[in-house]
Amino acid sequence: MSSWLFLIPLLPLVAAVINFLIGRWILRDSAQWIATLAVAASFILSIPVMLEIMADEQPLSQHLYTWIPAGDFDIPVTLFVDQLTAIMLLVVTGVGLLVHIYSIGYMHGDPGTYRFFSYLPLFVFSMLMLVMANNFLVLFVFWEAVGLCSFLLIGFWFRRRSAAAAAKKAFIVNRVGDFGFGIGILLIFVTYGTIEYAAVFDQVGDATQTTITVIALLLFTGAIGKSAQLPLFVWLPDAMEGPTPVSALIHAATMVTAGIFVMARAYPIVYESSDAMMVIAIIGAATAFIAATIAVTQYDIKKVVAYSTVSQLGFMAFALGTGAWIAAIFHLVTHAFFKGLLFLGAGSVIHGMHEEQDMRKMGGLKKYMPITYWTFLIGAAANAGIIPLAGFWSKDEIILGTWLYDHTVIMVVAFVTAFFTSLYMFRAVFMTFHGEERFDPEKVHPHESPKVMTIPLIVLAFFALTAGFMGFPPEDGWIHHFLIHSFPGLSLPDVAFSTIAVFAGISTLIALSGLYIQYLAYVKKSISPAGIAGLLGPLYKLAANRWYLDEIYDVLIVRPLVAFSMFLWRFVDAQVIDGTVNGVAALVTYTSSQWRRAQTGLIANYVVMIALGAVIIIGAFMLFGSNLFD
Amino acid sequence: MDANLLSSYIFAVVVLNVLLGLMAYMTYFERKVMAAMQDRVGPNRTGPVGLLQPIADGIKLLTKEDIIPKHADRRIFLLAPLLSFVLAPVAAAVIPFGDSINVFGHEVNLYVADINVAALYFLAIGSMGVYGIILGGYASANRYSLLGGLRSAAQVISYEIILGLSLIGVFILSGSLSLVEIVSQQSETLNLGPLQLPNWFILSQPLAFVIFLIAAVAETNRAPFDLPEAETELIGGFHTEYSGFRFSFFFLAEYISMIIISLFAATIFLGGTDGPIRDGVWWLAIKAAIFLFFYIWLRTTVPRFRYDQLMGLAWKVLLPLVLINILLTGFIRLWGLGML
Amino acid sequence: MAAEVLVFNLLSAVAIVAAAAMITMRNPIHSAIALVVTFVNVAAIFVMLRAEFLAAVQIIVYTGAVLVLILFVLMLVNQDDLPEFHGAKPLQQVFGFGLGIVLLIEIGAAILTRTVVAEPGPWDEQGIAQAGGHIQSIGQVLYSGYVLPIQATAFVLLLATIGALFLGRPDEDEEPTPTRRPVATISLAHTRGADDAPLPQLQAANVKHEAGDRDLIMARDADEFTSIPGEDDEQKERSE
Amino acid sequence: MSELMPEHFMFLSAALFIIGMVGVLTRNNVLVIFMCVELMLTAVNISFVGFAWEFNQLTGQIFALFVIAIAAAEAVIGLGIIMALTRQRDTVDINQVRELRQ
Repeated sequence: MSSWLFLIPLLPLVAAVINFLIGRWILRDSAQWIATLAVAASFILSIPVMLEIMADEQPLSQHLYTWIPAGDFDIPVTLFVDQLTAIMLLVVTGVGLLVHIYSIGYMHGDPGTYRFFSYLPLFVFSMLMLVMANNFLVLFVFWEAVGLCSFLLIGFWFRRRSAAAAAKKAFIVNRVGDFGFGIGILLIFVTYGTIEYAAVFDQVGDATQTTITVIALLLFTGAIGKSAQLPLFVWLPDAMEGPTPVSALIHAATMVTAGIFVMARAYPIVYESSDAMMVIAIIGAATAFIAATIAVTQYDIKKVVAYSTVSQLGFMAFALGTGAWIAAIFHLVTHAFFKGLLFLGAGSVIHGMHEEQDMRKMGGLKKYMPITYWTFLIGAAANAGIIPLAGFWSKDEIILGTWLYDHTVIMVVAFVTAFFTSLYMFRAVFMTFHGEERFDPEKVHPHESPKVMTIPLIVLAFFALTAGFMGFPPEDGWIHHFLIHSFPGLSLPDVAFSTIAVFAGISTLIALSGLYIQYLAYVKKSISPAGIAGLLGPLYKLAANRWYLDEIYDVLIVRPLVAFSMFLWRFVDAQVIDGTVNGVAALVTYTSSQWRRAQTGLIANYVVMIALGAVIIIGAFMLFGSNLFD
Repeated sequence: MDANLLSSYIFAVVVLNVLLGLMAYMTYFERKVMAAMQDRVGPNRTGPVGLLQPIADGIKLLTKEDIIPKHADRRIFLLAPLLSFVLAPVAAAVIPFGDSINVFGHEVNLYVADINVAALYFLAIGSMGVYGIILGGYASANRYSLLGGLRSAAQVISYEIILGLSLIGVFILSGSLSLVEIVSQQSETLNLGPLQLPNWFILSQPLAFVIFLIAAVAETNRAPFDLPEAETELIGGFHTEYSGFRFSFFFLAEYISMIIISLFAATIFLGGTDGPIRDGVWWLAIKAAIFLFFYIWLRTTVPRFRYDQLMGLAWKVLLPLVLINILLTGFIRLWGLGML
Repeated sequence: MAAEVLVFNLLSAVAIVAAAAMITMRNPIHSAIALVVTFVNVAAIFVMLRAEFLAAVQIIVYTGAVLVLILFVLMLVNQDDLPEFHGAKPLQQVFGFGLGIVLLIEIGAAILTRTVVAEPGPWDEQGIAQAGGHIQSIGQVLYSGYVLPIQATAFVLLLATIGALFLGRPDEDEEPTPTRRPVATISLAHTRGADDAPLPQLQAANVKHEAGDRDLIMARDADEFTSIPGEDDEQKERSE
Repeated sequence: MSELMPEHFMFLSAALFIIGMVGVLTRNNVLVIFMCVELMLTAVNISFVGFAWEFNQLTGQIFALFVIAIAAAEAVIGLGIIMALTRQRDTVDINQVRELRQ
């Protein structure tokens, strides 16, 4: 199988290139089929890879070519698949395939379809190469490539001003993180003299503790940007300007989890530094909590799901930080399913509501779009952690991890966040599908989406229901035994069933209480959400305004930067640089106007000068010896 | 001084004198042939059947008054015909008239010199021949002569390229520039199944041969390419102002050039002294005579080219053709050597 | 061998005298002839220096083509425009000769005081004979080590040809050569057009009486007494 | 002086080169200057060929060959320029051509 590995990323790339080159004139609508078939083929090819890994427990690798041969130092492009990568392969190609199919319906009639179906497989290609890289440089290249695809897809409707701005914001904010990530890779190279995973991991211990901490934190900087952690998560909610399938694939299931994936990939480095892990845990927990509080106050259905994503990514991050590595990846996988489902469901709602995203103008949609309702409900329940859905198992394991590894404060925060999770999820469900119809029936005629959109929903719902059993029984499931090979030196904790049961009970209780509160608030109307908001006063305002993060950035970063840029432009560029250039030019003009007098225009004079020069040079040569020109 | 060098000198003297004699009777031959073609009698008063006519002509020219125009550039006016006359027979030095014969116990080579670059030498001497014409035309201080000289310069330079390039195919096949070597290669036999052919280069290079023939006519300023001296336009061209023995020098030079280029063509393309029975110098003479006849034949039948047609023919027709010929020959040669 | 030196000296002397003559001759055509003499002698020296091929090329290219072209151009140029040699700029003369003498002293000193040391190559008489002759040996060296320079040279020649064509093209603002007028005959004996109708412009001064009945009409150009129906009308229209 | 020495051709080369240079410096006629340049090139060729002869090498001859080829190209262009010049300015006096000044 390893000789066919290259086909998995290659096929989407070929599809992307074909669609990009001839999609506009020749393929038109058939572009979508090329892209979908390519991703489907990749998915099908990924299955035997997974089976082989499961059977052999040995990583596969295929050397493609040497990208940078420079003396002793060379960068090979080698595909590398171990257990972690194999799971990521299936997630990326599987969710990718479903999103492609969904997009066929969602993007129907859009004039830029060919472009969309060029960017989307390009993203799949980049993401696959990212997870299959075997060294940090190739990883970084495709890390940037997925960023580029994200930029292109967020700004897909680039004529819309907000979409263009959101794309720029995502790109720029990500660059902040990538800067640190790049420096981290440089530091790895400087420290270990190589950037290949295996070689680096073999000699992790050779470096000082401080160096390892710095490397780990720099790598995490990249993850902060890509995986939308505090303080750089501001781009992700804005990224909802892109088409909804993009949000589902890139900003929920795959790309944003790349940060988590990289941290897991760099496990031998991160694991060496307890300080770094502590920082990661704190940032992750803070992200999870803040995003969850914001999510409760949002009215845009996609924004709710987006903040939910940020919150869940925070969960994964602090799982990494606390040491629950496998739980983080487990949550990554389940999250890919149910968050992809939620986004696609939200997209279906938006599609059915004629591009309406405000939940205040929805309500009672249950009877208009039953499939969407049920699948969305399953996704929401999975996200909220209702037993026995996928989210329950993974999230519960993360919280269990905080306790197992003695992070009590984070455990408390996690429970609170889980409560908020349940709150915002069911708030979204009830506001959208239950209660009175708040839309204008004259203008809006809600309808169920076509089959091509609902089938992916059903498939994802199936996985959201069942994917959790990969990790059953907790801490001892199939996924744990499978992934443990990717984390050498890690052992599965031996947890008593009673402990698990207690945590499961608390989790379930919290989730159900959130459900009940929202049921009272939005279905029974016995609690007034506005009243509670008024009661909380400034706290509510804080959350509703997204903790004023954008405003803080504006004051702290954007305005000084603008002022500094103005200074650079008005003074440094216009005065100093232009002045220097113009001054040099003026000087040259003056000098040459003087020297011009030497140019008589008489060829005879020039010839005399040439001859004179030759005579002088030969004379000097004769006088000072032949070593003059050595 | 070694004997070989001495025999070369002696042979050179012989060749030169034979050439001069031949040249004289070449004029007779030409006039007779033209007369026959134009349904006339031709010279028939001096001597039996007019055989003494060339000698009478010679005496007449030598005894005529030598006129130098008043505004002429005297030195060059005197130099130009000499230049033509001296350079013309020099090229004969490299033409092989046979292998060697035994005279009074000495081996005497039947060629003046076998130099490695014989063909190039021939072309070099040929290219010098234009000076006599162009300088003569210039020195006469006559517009017609000057125009003739200018035409001649352009014509000769153009056709020299064609002439040289047309030979390259032969050089590629023979692998040598030495005429002796080329002749000896042509005396081999080519077996094409039952057919036995002489390995003459006219058979392997027919296109080059035709082009060479055209270029040779132009190079010697003969009809239909006799534009330097076009009587109807230039009233005689570069030699308008020449008379007496100076004119005869130009005259002689032209005929010697014809003879030598005929010998050269016979050597390069028709196997030189190679013949079906008893190889020898007579075969060369017969072949050259055929060429000379062809010259006369052309003069009597083909009208003169217009000047732009002449240049167009060289640059737009013959040059591409000859380049194609070189390309094809090169490919075939490489293929024959197994390098393709 | 002394004879060799003698021949070399003789050839050199002729070459140098001819070269000196070239720069002192008033008439550029005489200069060109002197240069031909120099070049022919140089070619002969090339033969002495085992460069027969180069000698042939020297003759064919330099004397056979380049100098003929120069003569060609010299003859096209109006003789009255040729600048005089003497008396134009004495300073220039003095400076030129002075520089020449200084350079001669310098180079002479260099030749006499220094020796060139180099590794002798394989191409002596035997080596060349082994390769099959001068042409063969030159070909071997040329096409084994200098293929790229040959290509470059060929390219330069091509560019030069194109450049010369460009330089020699007729001026664009020049009137295009008029195509042949639709006149059928040029006759000195008849007024053209209608034979019987006399042409109005015909003056008595233009007509010469010849022997017999025929009159000669003296025309300054071929179209003077020719009326071309269509064209005359056009001209009239234009003037109106 | 019993044998042909390198000094022979070196002096010949130098003499021709210097004569050519003096010609370039003293003559006014563009065409004569052009001929002088050709003479200088030939002088250099003599050196090339002479050294090739002295050291039993062929490289010198090959360089001379290239010089001749480039000289041919130069002649073509140079004469073209001179023809264009005479057509425009009706002169071949080098001192009449002062376009390079501006």
